[in-house]
Amino acid sequence: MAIMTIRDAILQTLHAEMERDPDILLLGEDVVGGNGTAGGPEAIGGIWGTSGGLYAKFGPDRVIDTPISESAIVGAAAGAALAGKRPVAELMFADFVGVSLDQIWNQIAKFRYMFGGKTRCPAVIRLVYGAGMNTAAQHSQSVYAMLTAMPGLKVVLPATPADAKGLLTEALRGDDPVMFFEHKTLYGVKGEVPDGDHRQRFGEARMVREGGDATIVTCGRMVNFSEKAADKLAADGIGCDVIDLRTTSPLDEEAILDSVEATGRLVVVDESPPRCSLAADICALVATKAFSSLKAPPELVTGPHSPIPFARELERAWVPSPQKIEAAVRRVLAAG
Amino acid sequence: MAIMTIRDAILQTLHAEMERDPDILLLGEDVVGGNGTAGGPEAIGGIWGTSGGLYAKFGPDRVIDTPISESAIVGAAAGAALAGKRPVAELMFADFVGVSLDQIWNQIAKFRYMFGGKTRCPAVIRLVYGAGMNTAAQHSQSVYAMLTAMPGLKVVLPATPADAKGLLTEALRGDDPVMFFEHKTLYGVKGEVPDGDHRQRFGEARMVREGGDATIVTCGRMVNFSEKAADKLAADGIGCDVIDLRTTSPLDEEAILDSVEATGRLVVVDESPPRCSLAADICALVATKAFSSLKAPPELVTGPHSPIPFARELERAWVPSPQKIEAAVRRVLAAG
Amino acid sequence: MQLSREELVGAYRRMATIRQFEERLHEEIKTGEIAGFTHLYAGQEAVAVGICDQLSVEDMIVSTHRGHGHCIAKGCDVKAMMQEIFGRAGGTCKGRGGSMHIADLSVGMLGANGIVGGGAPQAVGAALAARLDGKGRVAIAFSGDGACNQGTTFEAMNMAVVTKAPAIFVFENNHYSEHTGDAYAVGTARDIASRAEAFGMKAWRANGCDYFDTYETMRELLDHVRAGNGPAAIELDTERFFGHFEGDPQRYRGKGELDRIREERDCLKAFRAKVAEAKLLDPADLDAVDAEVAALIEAAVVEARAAPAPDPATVADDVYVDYY
Amino acid sequence: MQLSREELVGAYRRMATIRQFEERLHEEIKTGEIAGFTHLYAGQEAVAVGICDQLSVEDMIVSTHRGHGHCIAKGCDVKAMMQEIFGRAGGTCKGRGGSMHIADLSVGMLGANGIVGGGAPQAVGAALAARLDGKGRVAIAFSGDGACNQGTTFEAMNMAVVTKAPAIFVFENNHYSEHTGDAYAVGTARDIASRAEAFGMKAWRANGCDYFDTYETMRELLDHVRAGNGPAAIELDTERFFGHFEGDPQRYRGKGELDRIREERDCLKAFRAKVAEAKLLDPADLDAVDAEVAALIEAAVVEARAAPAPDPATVADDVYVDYY
Ligand SMILES: Cc1ncc(C[n+]2csc(CCOP(=O)(O)OP(=O)(O)O)c2C)c(N)n1
Ligand SMILES: Cc1ncc(C[n+]2csc(CCOP(=O)(O)OP(=O)(O)O)c2C)c(N)n1
Ligand SMILES: [Mg+2]
Ligand SMILES: [Mg+2]
Repeated sequence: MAIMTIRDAILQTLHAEMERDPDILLLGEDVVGGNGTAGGPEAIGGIWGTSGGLYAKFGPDRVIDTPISESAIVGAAAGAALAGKRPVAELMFADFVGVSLDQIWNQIAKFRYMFGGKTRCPAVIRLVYGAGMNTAAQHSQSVYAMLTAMPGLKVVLPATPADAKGLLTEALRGDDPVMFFEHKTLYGVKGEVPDGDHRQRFGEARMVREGGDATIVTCGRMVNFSEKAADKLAADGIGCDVIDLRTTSPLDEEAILDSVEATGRLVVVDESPPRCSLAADICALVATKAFSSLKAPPELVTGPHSPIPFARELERAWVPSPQKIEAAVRRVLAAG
Repeated sequence: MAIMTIRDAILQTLHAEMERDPDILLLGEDVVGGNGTAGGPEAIGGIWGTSGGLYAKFGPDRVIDTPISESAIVGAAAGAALAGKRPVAELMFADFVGVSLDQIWNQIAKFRYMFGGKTRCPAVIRLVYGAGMNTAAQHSQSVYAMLTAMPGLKVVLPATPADAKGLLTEALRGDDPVMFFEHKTLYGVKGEVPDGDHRQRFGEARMVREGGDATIVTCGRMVNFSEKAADKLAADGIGCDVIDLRTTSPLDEEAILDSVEATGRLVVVDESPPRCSLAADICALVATKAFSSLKAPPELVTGPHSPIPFARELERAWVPSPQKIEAAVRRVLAAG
Repeated sequence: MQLSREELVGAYRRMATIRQFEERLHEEIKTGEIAGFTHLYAGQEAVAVGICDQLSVEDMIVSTHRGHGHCIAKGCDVKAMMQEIFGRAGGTCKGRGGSMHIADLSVGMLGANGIVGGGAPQAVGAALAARLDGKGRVAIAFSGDGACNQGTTFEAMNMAVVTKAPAIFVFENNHYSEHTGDAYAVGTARDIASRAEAFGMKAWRANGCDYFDTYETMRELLDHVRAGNGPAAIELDTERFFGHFEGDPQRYRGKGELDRIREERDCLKAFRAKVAEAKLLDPADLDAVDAEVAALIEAAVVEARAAPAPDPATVADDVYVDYY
Repeated sequence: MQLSREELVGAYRRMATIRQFEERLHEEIKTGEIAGFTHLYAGQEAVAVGICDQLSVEDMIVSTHRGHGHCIAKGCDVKAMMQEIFGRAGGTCKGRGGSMHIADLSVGMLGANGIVGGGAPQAVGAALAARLDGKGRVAIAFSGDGACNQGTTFEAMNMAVVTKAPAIFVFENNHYSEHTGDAYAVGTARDIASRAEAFGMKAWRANGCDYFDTYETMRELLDHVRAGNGPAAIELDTERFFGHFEGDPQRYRGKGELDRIREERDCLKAFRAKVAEAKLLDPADLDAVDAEVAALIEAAVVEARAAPAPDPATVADDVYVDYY
């Protein structure tokens, strides 16, 4: 076990897997950096620091700087995957799904089905997402609900360094397309990471803590916020089950339903506007499949139905906070 | 009152509104047709027959054939709207949101908010959507949930000729961007259309029928399927409230909650895969806001978590059917 | 011309197969048995065959909504294709894809595509994959004169140049995107090829209604790309014999246009004339090929019509390799 | 050169305002008070000002992530901009947008844009809108050498040519897209302008570090577009004096590059030298302008720092004009 950041867990996993599997190639803007400049290509390692040293080690055929052309980046990943490789494409911001959605949604996600189950498209798209850095409306979004809705994709959101390694390794060894979400505020989060081979199976939620009084279902940055809320509540003798989904597609329905069957109280925390969200999805799952266990109306803690604002005070008001989560838990406990 | 098809209701509304308001312009692929050919521009009226005669009447500056460049089509609508016009842009298939999402999601939807509430972007995007014509995975999708999730957009889905006129008129006179969904199998549906000025306010659902035993919430083509199911059930003495949402953003929460409060039974019918869907959204609304009225777990009737297949037998199995709706209603009545 | 007798007969057979496949579909669609959109390739056979005849099975192509010709030229099974278009369980894609989504990776056919411009970036990725293997394989994107205006196509050309990928952009200019002429929709000082040149790749032009011109020009191009010079483009002047989709009234055509192009721009007629003139093949040999092909197509239709539909219970299969 | 004394002083004032605005932000950002991403425009002032000086308030521009210069040149209020960048309620966008999303429709500034390539299609639409009014207005899209590779930019150029829209594509080639050089990322036989030419529009080239060259070249271009000849493009060779965003270590720069461009390619220095040489303005006049501008910027920062933050309770306002 080594202690490292999520950033380093991702970088080291890329190093290890690219060494192991010569079919892996990496594509993205500035994943090398310095190409075509006096400074020269020098593996600045992407603006997020998750590709340092790869170019030096694996060379220009496997680590490829691209122009600002996200459709072509994702489309190239699609084609490389059909051609038998394992491309990893980086979207510098998940918001750039806007300029590349077709290749994700109508191409990568649908190939296998449209082609009668006879093809594989193991492309891994890395998407840097989330609010918290005041990057405003076009650089802060949590795009996972949109992609979770799309049959054919797997959607993965590590919240710890160990899961970053385990889930990325799993993505790179699996045979389906994976949308790998990296929260920009979590890169610096440190934690223990298992040495050697470490795969985290998809569709297996992480029970962050067990409390028994209420169930908090969440993912990404909101796991930590939910823990903070749970700490506060614990001080008052209220115990929460906190479930980190790890992957939203496939979804660990069992973990959610089991917990709600025990607690009868559901709070879903989702860094996203409310409509047709993951929060709504989880709520609907519980309402349809664990209805009789519910002792109170579920609470959804999301952002408002608005774009994400720039100013610190506004962004803070937009993002679900530990305080709001805590209040929601108290409401589900007070009701019913 | 004249009897006409949805196709004609849309076409006539475009004629009437373009006559009334010189700021309206229309953009799209083949909305004129024949440009640059020996046959010459001749207002073939788009492949859906919803723009015939507009070019002849309003000329090339207001009725504009475009290259196959959906990002530029929607982006041009965005720019024209900021510049004070009322552009109507046609996406020949709603699936082409894939190649134009950024302009819808990160531009049109966000301008007003990002710019501090000081701008208007009254662009109307017409999207031809839905399964039922065996157009397979890339030409059959119901994209409304994705767009309903996006703050800043209004999402409109007429299911009758009267609503096609009323909602399109409202879209063209309002000041916000509107995603106007036209179901490809509904163009030929006939019905009465009010003469003269007819505006249908957004956020006002249509109570298609009242029955009192169970609530069916739906929209688009599924309204008709739900009515068929309700007819069958009525024969057995089971009365359904059938609610046609008309607009999913804004959403008529009151109509839904009122009905469920009376019936205690909810079935949502949604021509879409299940995850993070409109069905889940409506279910979550009811579970959080009318929990105590619910007498049974809600039922969601959607397509499966798969792309839409081509072959007749498969497409029919994919799309929610009157039979499945009927069965779902019987289940919510049997439960709880 | 260095083609052997056998190669010539093969080329003719492939072109005739496409032609008869499409002519027959044109008839079958009228019966109402075939669902969805069908875009026929007839008229453009010399392009698909003139190009694919020089590819190995390891070379890859990505196709368009008008993909039947590319599929047949690259070696997809004609009977399975027919079943697919009929929506049968035994189709190339088990009836899930239909006319617009035929793929067979085992012959290097990476997929038809219902999204105009969807394929071009994929060819760049396939080309980058090919380069990694170092076996000199190439990847080809077929695009129409309409698709050449989609942003993805431009991005792909630029990215191919930047990454020096062995990608080839084939622009089949049949002069129409749906009901709009290339004279309107393609903004350019000269032609589509010149736009590719402006991206910094070498581009060729050929008569896409002439197998031999297409073949020869493409040979030069392939030599250039296989030699490691990065991507290249070719624009082919060609004709589509039917409507955009089946059912299209084609009001955009000039008076007598269809008759004229069938008379003057038929690649099969031209092929026959050339090989006869050069005394390379006997017309009777080609008649025999026509007959063979007719039998194949007839059998394909008969089998497709009789073949079982997909089982509705399988509707949600084949989405993932595994989903847990 | 037919510019009046007053015009010259105005041009210098606008360029100096941009420069001092950016130099000051560079300092303020170090204090940690300014949140988010800030991309500074310093070095490129001659482009924004040389172009916008010839536009009326009715002409429209769409800008980029590096938009401060375009905003100031087009007439946005400097103090409101400063408040916006500081995230204050009194900012141009009430603190909702920040550096990357400043817009002021009242002066024809249709918006900065965080999406690279997002603006180009919008300029085409604005140009089509302008044409409808028949007043000879134009719409301009500013794009970088990085943005010129985004599919939207290509689509926009093609659509502008096809629709003959009075749209102008301004390519500010500062030779970097983030940390990558144009020599790598822009695939082209010649330059960015030549790609625009291949789309069938006339394109110009100018020295974007020289106000006068930019101005004169743009005048020709504007005459061409206002005369109804459809769209046009211009590529400007320019320099960015700071990093891509504040905080960028700029390891891609050559040794001494920053010193050299500040010495040899500073548009303000060049402007001063030219007007002095031609005896059009006195250095003292320009010093006075510098002092005025310094006072303005100081006041803007002082006010912004003291200004109230937005009320968190308003977070979900301003999404719709009305929502029912
Ligand atoms: C992104 C996208 N836009 C529009 C369409 C609708 N469409 C299908 S084919 C076609 C015309 C294509 O023209 P071209 O590329 O010249 O190919 P051709 O049909 O001539 O073979 C259009 C507009 C589509 N399928 N995808
Ligand atoms: C669609 C999209 N892709 C990537 C980015 C990240 N990004 C922001 S600025 C930039 C470089 C832009 O380069 P250029 O167009 O030359 O403008 P400059 O920064 O030089 O002014 C990149 C890659 C983005 N904002 N939007
Ligand atoms: Mg064509
Ligand atoms: Mg640049």
